[in-house]
Amino acid sequence: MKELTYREMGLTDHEYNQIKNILGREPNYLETGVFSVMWSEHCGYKNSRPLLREFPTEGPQVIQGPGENAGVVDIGDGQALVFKIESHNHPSAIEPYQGAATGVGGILRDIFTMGARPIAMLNSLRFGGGQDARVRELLSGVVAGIGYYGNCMGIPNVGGEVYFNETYKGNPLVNAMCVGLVRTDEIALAVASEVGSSIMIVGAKTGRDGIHGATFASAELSEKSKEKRPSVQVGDPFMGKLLMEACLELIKEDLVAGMQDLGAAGLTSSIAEAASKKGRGVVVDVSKVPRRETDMAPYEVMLSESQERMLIIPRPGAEARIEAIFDKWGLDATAIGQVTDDGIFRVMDSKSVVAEVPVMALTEGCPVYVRTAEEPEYYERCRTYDMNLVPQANPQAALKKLLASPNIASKKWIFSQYDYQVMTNTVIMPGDGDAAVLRIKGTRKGVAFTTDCNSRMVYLDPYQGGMMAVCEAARNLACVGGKPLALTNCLNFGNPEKPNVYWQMKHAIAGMSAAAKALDTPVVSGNVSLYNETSAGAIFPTPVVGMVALLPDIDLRCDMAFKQDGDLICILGRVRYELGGSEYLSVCHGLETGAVPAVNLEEERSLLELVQELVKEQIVQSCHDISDGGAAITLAESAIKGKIGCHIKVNSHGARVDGLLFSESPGQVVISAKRSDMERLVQLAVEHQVEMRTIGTVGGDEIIIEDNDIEIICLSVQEASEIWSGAIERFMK
Amino acid sequence: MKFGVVVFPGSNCDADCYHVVQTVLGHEVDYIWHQQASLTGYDALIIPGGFSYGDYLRTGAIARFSPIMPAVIDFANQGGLVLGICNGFQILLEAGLLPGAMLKNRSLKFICDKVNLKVKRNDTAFTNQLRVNEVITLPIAHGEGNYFCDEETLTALRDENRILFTYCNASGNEGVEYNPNGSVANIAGIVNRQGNVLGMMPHPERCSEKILGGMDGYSIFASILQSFQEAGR
Amino acid sequence: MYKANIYVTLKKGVLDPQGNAVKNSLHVLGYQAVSEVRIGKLIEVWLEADDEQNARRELEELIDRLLANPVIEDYQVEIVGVE
Amino acid sequence: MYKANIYVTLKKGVLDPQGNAVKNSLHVLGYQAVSEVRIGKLIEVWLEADDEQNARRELEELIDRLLANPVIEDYQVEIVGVE
Ligand SMILES: Nc1ncnc2c1ncn2[C@@H]1O[C@H](COP(=O)(O)OP(=O)(O)O)[C@@H](O)[C@H]1O
Ligand SMILES: [Mg+2]
Repeated sequence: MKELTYREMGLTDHEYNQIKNILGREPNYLETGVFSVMWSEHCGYKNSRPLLREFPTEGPQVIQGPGENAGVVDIGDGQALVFKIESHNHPSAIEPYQGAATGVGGILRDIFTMGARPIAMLNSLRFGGGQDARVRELLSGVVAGIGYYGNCMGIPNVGGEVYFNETYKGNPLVNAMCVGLVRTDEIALAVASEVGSSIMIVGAKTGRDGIHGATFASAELSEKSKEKRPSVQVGDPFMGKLLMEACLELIKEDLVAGMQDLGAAGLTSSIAEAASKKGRGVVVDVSKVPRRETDMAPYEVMLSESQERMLIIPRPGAEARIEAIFDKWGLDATAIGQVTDDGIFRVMDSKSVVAEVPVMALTEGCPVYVRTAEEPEYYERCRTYDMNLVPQANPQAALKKLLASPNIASKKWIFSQYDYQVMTNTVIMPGDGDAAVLRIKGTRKGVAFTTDCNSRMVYLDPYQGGMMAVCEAARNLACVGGKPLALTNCLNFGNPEKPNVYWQMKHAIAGMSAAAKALDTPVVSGNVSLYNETSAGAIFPTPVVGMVALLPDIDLRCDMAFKQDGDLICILGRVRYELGGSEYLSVCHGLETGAVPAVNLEEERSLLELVQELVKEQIVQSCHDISDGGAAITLAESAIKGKIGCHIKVNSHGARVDGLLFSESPGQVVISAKRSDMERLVQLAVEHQVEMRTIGTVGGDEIIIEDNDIEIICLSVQEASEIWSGAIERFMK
Repeated sequence: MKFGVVVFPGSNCDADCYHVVQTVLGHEVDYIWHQQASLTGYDALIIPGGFSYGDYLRTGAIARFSPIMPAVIDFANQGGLVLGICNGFQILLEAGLLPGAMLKNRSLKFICDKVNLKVKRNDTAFTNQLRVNEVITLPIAHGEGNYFCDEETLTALRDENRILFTYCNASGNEGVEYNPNGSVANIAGIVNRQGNVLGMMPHPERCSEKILGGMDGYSIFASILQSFQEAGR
Repeated sequence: MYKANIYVTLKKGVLDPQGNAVKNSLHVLGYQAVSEVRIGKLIEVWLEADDEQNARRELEELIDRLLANPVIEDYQVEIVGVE
Repeated sequence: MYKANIYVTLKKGVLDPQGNAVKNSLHVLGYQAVSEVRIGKLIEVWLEADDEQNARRELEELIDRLLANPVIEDYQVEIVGVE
């Protein structure tokens, strides 16, 4: 293997000098490699750490905030949810199928490392907007890869989102979220505390896969990336499944003191992280690591990102039992080292010491950069864009166009490739509600999950867009009857060394933080993926929010389908006619501009409380929030899902009708309810101080919208359904 | 009645089947680890869905050699009820308990959806709670459910009335357009000659409770209980 | 140590969904000259044996028992090297 | 009409989960003599071409575009017949 210079490993001259100062000598090749991966953005968060401090991370529901493999929230009865979202963007750009598959494998390991049994997966995807062969190839590869891994593991994939936009051309985003269920007294942490404890590596053998993957993930994609790319990691979900079952068995028998998966930067990072939590040291002998290939140098063993491996710190004396359990599952479990008290990360190759550096220098010692933020030129221009310049499109034609937009159309082509029912807990399936709902067997409880981010809004106004992502997630959860508990996030941005990108990050995080505080949904875990750029520029800033909620009674839930002829349809929340950043502007006018509709956190909070109350009292028959495509799309989707039409009568009072139909202003939900429940509905809306207006009735075979008694839309549910259902399928054929 | 759910490395619907028997049917059930070599005291076996051995090489091909399989084959040969669901069906094919083989879905994609099935017979241990020609709706989730057998075998399956379920539309019409995977003669499930071994691609355990959106799967399990009672055991 | 290549192909008459799909997409891409595609497996096996005859006998047993399914597949074995 | 066999194998060093699982189960079945198994594809293609050189050129294009994944796979083409 050709030796890399420290620069090729991604270290700057300044950083290299720092390392020399720490060691008081030149680092050897292995040590340089170890520092370079630990000090990469992916492992060290060196560009994002100061910004992340702004997130609220506490609350009575939080059992474990950021800092562990995943966050943990309490759901009562001695149970907790463990969850996290993670990116696998760059590997997926190079090899979509394996890149996505190994991304899923990685996030699954993060969850069962905590002792939790994974119960659901979600995924948030972004691809280029030109509907071309490359997008098709990426989408089908990524979806098949996600399905392959998750289906084989038997974890239902119950939700997610997918968007298409030109900025992701060449740099698609693949973010996977996993949620696990754990008993609060069985939570496992990644700590090496007892001096003298042995350190075991378990699972797959080590090969030369993905060496310097973490560094690769922390650089821009260029034509050269193909040459630079580490040898691609191939996922082995069968091995993943065995590893999961074996690890969960160890937890049940209380055999582990600490457990840590091997992800980015492999052994190096998992050992350093486990040791640094309690200020311990470690000594490992690379010659003991089971290998798949011959003649591997210590450097390769320490930096390999071979999948399906874990690190285990056994409870004293538990080694033999651990080996027996792994043997039952046909897996290797090998002691490779020990926890020491000297704070040194020491690597041996049999008898000789091949690396020796202070643990803390690798973790806490990672340099931190506060970059320059600079407002980009586009911001003011877009914010003050004069909407009067935009002509009004024909409402009926616009609705049809929007229904066919892949950003809005049915995602069935995607989720039908995922097993979303295995484990027999999925009660609101993908596409049927604003969030997925799962029961928890043996209790009356339910849980709900969603991921959200409208990155166009974040681009146009990072602060508002950041708030919006959090609010939309919470709103989606409330619509199915859940009380939002906490969130995880994946911050996908461009190159932070560019002041405009750093500005986007800073403001998006500020917006997310403000909303998370106001809605009492602290951040318990997350992931940062920077340098999402190609020569064409940075992606839209895409801070994806994954959120979880609790339903105290699984029977008190709601989906989005209109149910019954004669039910009344209402909009809850303040109706506004704002078109900035809308899908309508993009699809019908080719514009991605305008002032982003402002979020009002107080109103949002009241709305969420009202909606939860309505579902709890079973006053609403259907519930669907207004987001991409605006009210017209929300109505059409509820009609399509319910296979029944609606008759809407509104009055734009001379304002823009397209604003009324297609505005994506946050804080609004469309519900349907029986006439006999209206009185109570009004009463509750008043109590929660939420604006409410009745806009029509459910019934018939058509979606009819009248403005001021003039029919502006009349589309059969059948036709709407065909356009909406077939759009992605037609594109993928 | 006592059920056994056979667990191979990579099985992933084992817990779902266990749950249905224990919680929904209220009967006794054990997991049977694939390395066990004998089986005693069971009235019915379920070979659950999943990806035994990763479904590497061919679905079901490696599982078929698990130590438990000779005992499963004995059990079946002695008339014990065996229900193979999805990967379980694939394993039964590889083990030769049912004829034919499985190919990749026509679309080459994994498909998770609901399908309509036509019940072809109700005089079996698995369908006595259903009506002949009744259309039931069950979930499917598989990448290789494209059942194949040669002409001769197909003729035999037909002559011996061994096709239990076929894919159809809501009104019971069979046709390739309602067949999700391209299987021969729209086959979704077949039994052996004695009628005590059923292999089916759809998942009855996923719709045996109201909360999961359907009860049609329950009828299949209820049929098993009924036949057991009738046999007076 | 012998190295063998085992070619497992779908029997004539067994529909090949994968081959079909590939053929169709080749047609869509403009490769009309392709009239048929069939996709099988190439299984490479390295094994110890006393001589080639034993190696072949052993391989055929493996194939019959596990590597190919006679209901749908045919196979050919080729011993390609000795180390 | 040319018939070609395309052999697609995983690049050296790339993990082969399938081959591994097969090897392990062969060991369990008692075939300890097998030290390694790798599973690749055999793609049979029938196509019209003016001559063998053209056939080969066309095939290599097909392979690059659709039949093999250069990130993890190697391939070899063999023209095995003319009809
Ligand atoms: N990549 C994906 N994976 C799985 N499910 C998805 C994916 N994209 C969308 N879905 C599902 O499709 C449905 C519609 O998605 P979306 O348009 O984002 O809805 P919403 O705006 O209400 O969140 C949701 O149930 C969502 O979970
Ligand atoms: Mg959404």
